[in-house]
Amino acid sequence: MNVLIAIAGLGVLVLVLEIINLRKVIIPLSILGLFGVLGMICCQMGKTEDTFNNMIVKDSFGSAFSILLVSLTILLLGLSHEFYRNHRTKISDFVSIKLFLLSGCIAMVTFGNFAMFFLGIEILSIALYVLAASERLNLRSNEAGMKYFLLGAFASGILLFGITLIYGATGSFDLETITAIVQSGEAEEWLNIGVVMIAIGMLFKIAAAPFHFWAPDVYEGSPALTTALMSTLAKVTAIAAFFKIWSALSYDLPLVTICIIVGVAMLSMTIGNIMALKQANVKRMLAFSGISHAGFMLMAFLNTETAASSLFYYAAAYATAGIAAFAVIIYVARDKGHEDLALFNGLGKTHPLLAVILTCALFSMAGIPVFAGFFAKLMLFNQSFTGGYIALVIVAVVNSIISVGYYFKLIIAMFTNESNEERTGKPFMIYAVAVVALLLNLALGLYPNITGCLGL
Amino acid sequence: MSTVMLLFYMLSAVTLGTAFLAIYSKNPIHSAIWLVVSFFSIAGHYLLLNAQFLALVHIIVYSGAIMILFLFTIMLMNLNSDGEKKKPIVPLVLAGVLLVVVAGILVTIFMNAQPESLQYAATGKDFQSIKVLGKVLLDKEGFMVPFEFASILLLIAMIGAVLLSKKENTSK
Amino acid sequence: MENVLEIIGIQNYILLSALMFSIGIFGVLYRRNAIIMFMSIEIMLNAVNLLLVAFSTYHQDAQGQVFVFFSMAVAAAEVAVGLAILVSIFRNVGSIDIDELKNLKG
Amino acid sequence: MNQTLALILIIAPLIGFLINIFVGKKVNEKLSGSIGTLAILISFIGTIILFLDLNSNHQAMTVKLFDWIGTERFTIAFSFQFDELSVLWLMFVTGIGTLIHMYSISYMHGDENFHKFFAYLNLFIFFMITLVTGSNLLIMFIGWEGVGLCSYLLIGFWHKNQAYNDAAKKAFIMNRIGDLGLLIGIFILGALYSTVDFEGLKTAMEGGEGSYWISIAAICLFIGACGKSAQIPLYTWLPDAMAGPTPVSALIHAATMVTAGIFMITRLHFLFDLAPEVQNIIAIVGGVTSLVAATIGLFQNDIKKVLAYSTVSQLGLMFLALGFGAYEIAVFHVITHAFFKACLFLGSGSVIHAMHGEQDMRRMGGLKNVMKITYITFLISSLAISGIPPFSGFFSKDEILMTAFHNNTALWVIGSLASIMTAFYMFRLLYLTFFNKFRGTDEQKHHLHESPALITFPLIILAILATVGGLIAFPGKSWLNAYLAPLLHDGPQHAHHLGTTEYILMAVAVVGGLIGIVLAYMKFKQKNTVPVEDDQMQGVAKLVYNKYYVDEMYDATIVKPVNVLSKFFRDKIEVLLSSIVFGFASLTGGLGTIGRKLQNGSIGLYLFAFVIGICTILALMFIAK
Amino acid sequence: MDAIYILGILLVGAMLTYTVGDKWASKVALLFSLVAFGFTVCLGHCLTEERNLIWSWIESPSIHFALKIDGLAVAMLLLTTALIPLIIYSTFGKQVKNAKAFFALILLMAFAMSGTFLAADGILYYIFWELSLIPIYFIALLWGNGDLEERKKAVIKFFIYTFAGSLFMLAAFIYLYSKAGSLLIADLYALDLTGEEQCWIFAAFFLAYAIKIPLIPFHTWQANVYQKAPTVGTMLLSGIMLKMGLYSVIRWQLPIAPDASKEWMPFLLYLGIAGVIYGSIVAIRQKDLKKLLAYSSLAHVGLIAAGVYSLTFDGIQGAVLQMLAHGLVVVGLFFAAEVIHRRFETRKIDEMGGIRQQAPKFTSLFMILVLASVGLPLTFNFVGEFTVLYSLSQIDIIYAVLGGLTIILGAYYMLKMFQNVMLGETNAKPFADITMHEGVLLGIIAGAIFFFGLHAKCITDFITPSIQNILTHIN
Repeated sequence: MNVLIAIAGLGVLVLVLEIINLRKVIIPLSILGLFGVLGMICCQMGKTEDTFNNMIVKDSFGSAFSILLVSLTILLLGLSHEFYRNHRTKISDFVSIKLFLLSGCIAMVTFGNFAMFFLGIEILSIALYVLAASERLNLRSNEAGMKYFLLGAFASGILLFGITLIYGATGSFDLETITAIVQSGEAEEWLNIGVVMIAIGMLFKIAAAPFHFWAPDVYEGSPALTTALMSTLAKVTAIAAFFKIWSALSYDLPLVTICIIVGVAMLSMTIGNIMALKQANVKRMLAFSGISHAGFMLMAFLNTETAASSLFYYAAAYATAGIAAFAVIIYVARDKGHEDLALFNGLGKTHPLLAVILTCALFSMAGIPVFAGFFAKLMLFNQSFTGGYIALVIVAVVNSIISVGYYFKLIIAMFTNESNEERTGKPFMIYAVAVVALLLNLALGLYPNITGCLGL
Repeated sequence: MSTVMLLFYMLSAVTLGTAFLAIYSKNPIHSAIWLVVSFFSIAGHYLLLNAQFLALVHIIVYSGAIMILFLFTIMLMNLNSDGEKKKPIVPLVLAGVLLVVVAGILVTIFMNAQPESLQYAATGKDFQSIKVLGKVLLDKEGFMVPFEFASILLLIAMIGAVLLSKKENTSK
Repeated sequence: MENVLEIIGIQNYILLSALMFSIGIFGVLYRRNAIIMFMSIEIMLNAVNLLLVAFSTYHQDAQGQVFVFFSMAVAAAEVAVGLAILVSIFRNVGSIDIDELKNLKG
Repeated sequence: MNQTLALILIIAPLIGFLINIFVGKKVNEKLSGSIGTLAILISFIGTIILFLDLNSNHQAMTVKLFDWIGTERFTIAFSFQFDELSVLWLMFVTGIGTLIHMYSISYMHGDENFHKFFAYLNLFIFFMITLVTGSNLLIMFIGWEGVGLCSYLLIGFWHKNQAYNDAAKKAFIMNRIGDLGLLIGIFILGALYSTVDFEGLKTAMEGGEGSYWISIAAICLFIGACGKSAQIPLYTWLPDAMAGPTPVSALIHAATMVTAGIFMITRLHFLFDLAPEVQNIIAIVGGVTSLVAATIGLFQNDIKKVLAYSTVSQLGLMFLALGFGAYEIAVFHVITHAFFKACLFLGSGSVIHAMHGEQDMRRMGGLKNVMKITYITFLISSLAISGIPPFSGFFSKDEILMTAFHNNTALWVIGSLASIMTAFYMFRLLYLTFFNKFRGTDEQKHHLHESPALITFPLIILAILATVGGLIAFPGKSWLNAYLAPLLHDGPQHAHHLGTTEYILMAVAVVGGLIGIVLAYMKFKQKNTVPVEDDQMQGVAKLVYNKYYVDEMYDATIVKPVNVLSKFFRDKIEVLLSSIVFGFASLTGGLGTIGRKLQNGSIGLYLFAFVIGICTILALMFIAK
Repeated sequence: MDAIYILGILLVGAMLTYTVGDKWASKVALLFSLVAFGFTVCLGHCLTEERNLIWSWIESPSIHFALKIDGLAVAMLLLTTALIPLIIYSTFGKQVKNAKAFFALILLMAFAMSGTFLAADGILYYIFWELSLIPIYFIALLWGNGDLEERKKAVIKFFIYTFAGSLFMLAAFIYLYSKAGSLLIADLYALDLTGEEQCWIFAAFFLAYAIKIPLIPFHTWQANVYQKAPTVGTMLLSGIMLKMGLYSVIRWQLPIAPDASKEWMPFLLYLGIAGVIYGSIVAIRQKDLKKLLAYSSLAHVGLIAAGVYSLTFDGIQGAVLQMLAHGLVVVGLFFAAEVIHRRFETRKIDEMGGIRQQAPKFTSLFMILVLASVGLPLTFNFVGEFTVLYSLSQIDIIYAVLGGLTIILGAYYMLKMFQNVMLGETNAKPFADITMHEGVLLGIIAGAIFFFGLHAKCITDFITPSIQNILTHIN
């Protein structure tokens, strides 16, 4: 609860700072503030506090994901200064939206009541609609915003329908109560329909096939930082919230659910990877890669009792790698108006460090050891094997192979092609964020026990 | 058939009919007006269910605020029926088929999912007076946190709307 | 006043709501005018609201109606942002036909 | 003391090789050649000492250095064995080796790679010693392959000429075919007896029964022998090997290396004794080879080619003897053949030297007057090879034919025919080269001269040996048989009682040889016929001159198909395999392209997909239960 | 002297090499690789019995940092650390662009490969296995030669192909983990799998190894990558990396799925031998020297694989010997190709010739390598080849006969190549005889070939216990 207040307060503070003309301190202060929040979460782990009618629950799952989300936001804010250097007047809006968005995310991973979940996801969505469309003179940005909005609102309707049905079946919005009713088997039959509808809504949010169509277009059209945010923060939040709901409510689903989850996972991986192969726009490519990663993460849903830590680990690995990659992309594509592969030509010669960072990030996404992405996949595969989903693992393995194809296309472009772009300036923050994100990723890779430390 | 049922069926017919017309009308302004009618009929449902406060709020928010926003936008853009191109037949057919399919599926699964006992136990408890609603909404043991949280939602919508429409001062 | 649900039955409300929801979906699929699509989404949300109220009565519980407030707030916020996006598109493209928006693809 | 001596005699040529290869270039020819010759001479002297020792007390000696290869069931030691057979072989290997080294000093004079020539020759001797003295099959195999290598190096010694290189390559590869057989034979023996030591094998096999696997092993080993000793079907490399300098032909391709097959079979006589059907094969192959080679020899015009086919033919005779289990007779012929064939080759070398590299007999003639010593030694050797008493060839060849007669008349006829032809073509060669008028260019004529002493001295020595060499196994009182008895005692005794039949056979052989000589005399001395040029040849002559087109046949049936196959694999199969792999990539890529068309940017389509997805999931979950 | 130090030295060496800058990179790299070699020699010298080092790394899933130090591993380690200095040394006297990265990558690769040979935990092993792929990928891509587009294609094919194979191995490991609850090699050996499980595990491993080794028909990446990669990369690939696959078969595949191995043995033997024949025949008509050597490599590893899959003591021992020998020789041969390339600026065999006349020293050394490659007795290769063929003949003589064709075909294509490259009329282009660096390198290799050709026993004695140990697990 305190965390939410702190973050929302920070957002308001940012708006106030703009009013009193302290624009320069907005980003440093909000980063500092978020570090404070991070400290707060860590300090409060294990302590109890007022839950306000069980609206916000404190559990290890929520804390772990909160830490991850706040850290990601810190990194994203670190990129903001450079990214919005031509939009100084709007910086407070951007920063405060991001902070509010973070509060929505935190609400989503720590909710105890569907009202909080619904508001959280709407905050997240609306903030994203705004951010996606935030380059108001850029038609691509507008289009991205519009597409995201239309499909997102549609998905929200379905989600809401699902929540309503659950309410109808159980008479409560409280997750614990609902879980208790579900486990006691007293719920009405609408419950499962509701759960499925929520699942569909969440599948949309994590961009799993066949609800993934928005992702590439939106990722491509949105400003790069927003894309980074969507593919890391938003995706992690959505998958975490989805998992939370799923693990609470999926006791009573028919057996075919497993087939559907497996099918969606396979479809997402395959579509994501195959489509990514032929992309020329890096953001779009990463969007498809994100779709396939969503498919991988869905593997965790087959085994909800034990998969929380794997999911967290996967999400963390994916997000840190994603931020590192996007930091480089933001630098490379700034002021270019597009993110074509050709922009990356010769990066290995002109900016070796950035090229290496991007390479490592892509390695992590491809699941090459010693980066965290490898262990993440390892854990998921391991659980799927234990659960007996061998076909899924095989499809996942085949997909990992395909994914190498497009990741390496980018790597090759960086290291072999001749540079045709002039780039000046080596913005410190971008380097810092990229390096930190990558180091986090590596640390996760070399010390995968981290999930245990967070109590997962 | 009792009066209530009759009322329910009439209201339902109006709701569905106007909703359909709102979608089907070529002229956006007509659509908006049909939608207003639909909202009013929903408010009628609320009243039928004895949720007076909600009915009122519904009319204020939807018909009063949201629809005005719609109309305002439509007029701002000066859209009329000519604005939309002649619709090709294929999407209509496809959409129609999907309408049937979706409705069919939803109806089927809800028919299948009928609770065994449709016994509705009216306890006579007051659960939807303004007083009770206020308690549930604003009490610390109620929905206070989401209520406050909704303010962030509205704040973000506001900032967003401003951000999207504000002309930028390019000079730093 | 007696509770009308005893007469009407929750099933009817569910079906009404489902049908209305379907009409909303139909609208979204059928129309290419963004504003009408917004309206369709509003219809979907309203269908759900109606269902919430019905369930609220069914359970004799105020939470459902309280949730409708949140739903309305969300709808309002969505519409505000959506229309803002729409306006900026209209300014750039001069149309709100979503078939005009096909720059991002592949 | 003897152990040290043995080591020295083994190592000396190797040291000679190392010195020559590393510092040979820096010192002058004389020194380089002397070092090479000296190294072999040391070996020769060592061998003589060992031989004398052995001849008196028949004490075989084994020198073990270290364990070399270990397998699960047995360990192969790096060790050498000095018994009657190996020392005997060493005698003429190092002896003739010394002479030929000496000869080469003069013959190779002025060659830019003079030092390398001696290095290679030394290396060859080293490997030959290894081959002969190896105490187990694998050590022998080292020498076996090693001499093949040296043969390769020396045939292709004039490496600028790719035809020579081809010949060298051909020799090596043909040999390798045999080597594979040998290796397989070794495997089988190793598997059967868990040892590849000659002693061990002998102990294990003596008194044993033949078996299927023993026969297979014997066949495989015989294939090895065919490769090395140029028997059908692996004989074609030997004539080509004449591309090498003549001393090489004399040393490697006449006197020593090519007899390795005979050595090996003699070494393993206990094995072959257990496989009579293989012995039959050996005899037949030997006989046929001797005849075929002899017929080809009839029509050759290159002086060295004639000698080469004659070598193949003589080797065939030796195998004929081996096939009848007459090992000591084969060994006897090996020795006499070494003498007269080395002499012949060196003599031809002397001629070629004088002719400045000309090898075509049609361009020679009348050299008798200019090259007295060469002519005389050549004549003696020719008489020896033609089996005219009292020259050495008479005794050995006669023994072989006698054995053949006692065992298989058909083969005796074949052998006799081959002998007659031998006599004919040898004297054809002699007459064409040394008699009548000189047919070369004026310039050649101007430079004609007798070769220097370093060349003639070995010729004389060898001619003497070719004359008297037959005495070592004089019929009825064979020293050789006695010498080899401890080794071969279990084999059948082939010391023929000299009865009437034997004398008649002897007479037949001699008459046959004389007929050949007379025919040659009539045709080439009296009528002064000169063989026609290559392009005018017709009919049988052309067929035989072209060696029955065996090379071409091999080329068409083996080399060409392999090459075509290689090309096919390279251009088709590789591409196909590659395209299968790339096919997956193209497939996924193609799917990606199709998928991109599907993702057409239309929100309507996305929504349709969305709704269809919802419908599918709901239907699957709640309707299609 | 613990193996972990060797890994440490190589890793630290890689980092230091990168930091010291282009000028000193090669020297620092050489120094570190030599130190690593020295340590390995000490390790081998002190090795009396098999040792296991196990540290816990990840608790869930339970993964250990476990190393197994036995004769076999140390032999392979020795090969690695011995070849790495040679490979680094081979670049001396030649400008390398961006040298610090280049040499750092070489050491990194050495680190990964050493780790692969030592690792005794499935995942750790897999990590090293994958890790070794990355440096070679960059080495081939960035420092390679030939047309860039084709190179990219070849290299990426190589990467994806090998990666694909190894992912199936990973899947197999995960499956094993779900069975055994640990991936320590001892636990995996002790695992009692059903026949069907073994078949699947075996197949998954096989895919990884068949691509890496490579066995036909999984070899299509090989020739192209060998051709496109810089010589150093080719040496690393052919000298050491191929052996990773073969080693892994001995260490992991056979003992974990022994019944499946036995069941598939004839098929695998034929496959290996088919590789021998196919590789040899394709090599005959190659126009590119490096490609020819690549196919010769294919043929040789086919024979080695046949030895390994023969499941006999002799076969495995011979295979190990042959691995070491082939590693040495192939490095030498590729270096010889590089020497020619430095002077002629071509790899086309047609455009060579007449080198012997101008460069007798080089010719002699090259000849030795060629002869070793065709397995002439007294060379190291012969020992291995003999033992392998012998083991094949124990199973069925037909294997030995077919496998033995390598003796003939190998001689054919190698001598043909030698003839076309080195002999003949003097080439119009000048060919300076080898420099000191080149001579020393080739000399060392030639010396090693002969030394071990005579004293292979010292290696066999060394590896025998570990092979016997593995064989007891197989049977």
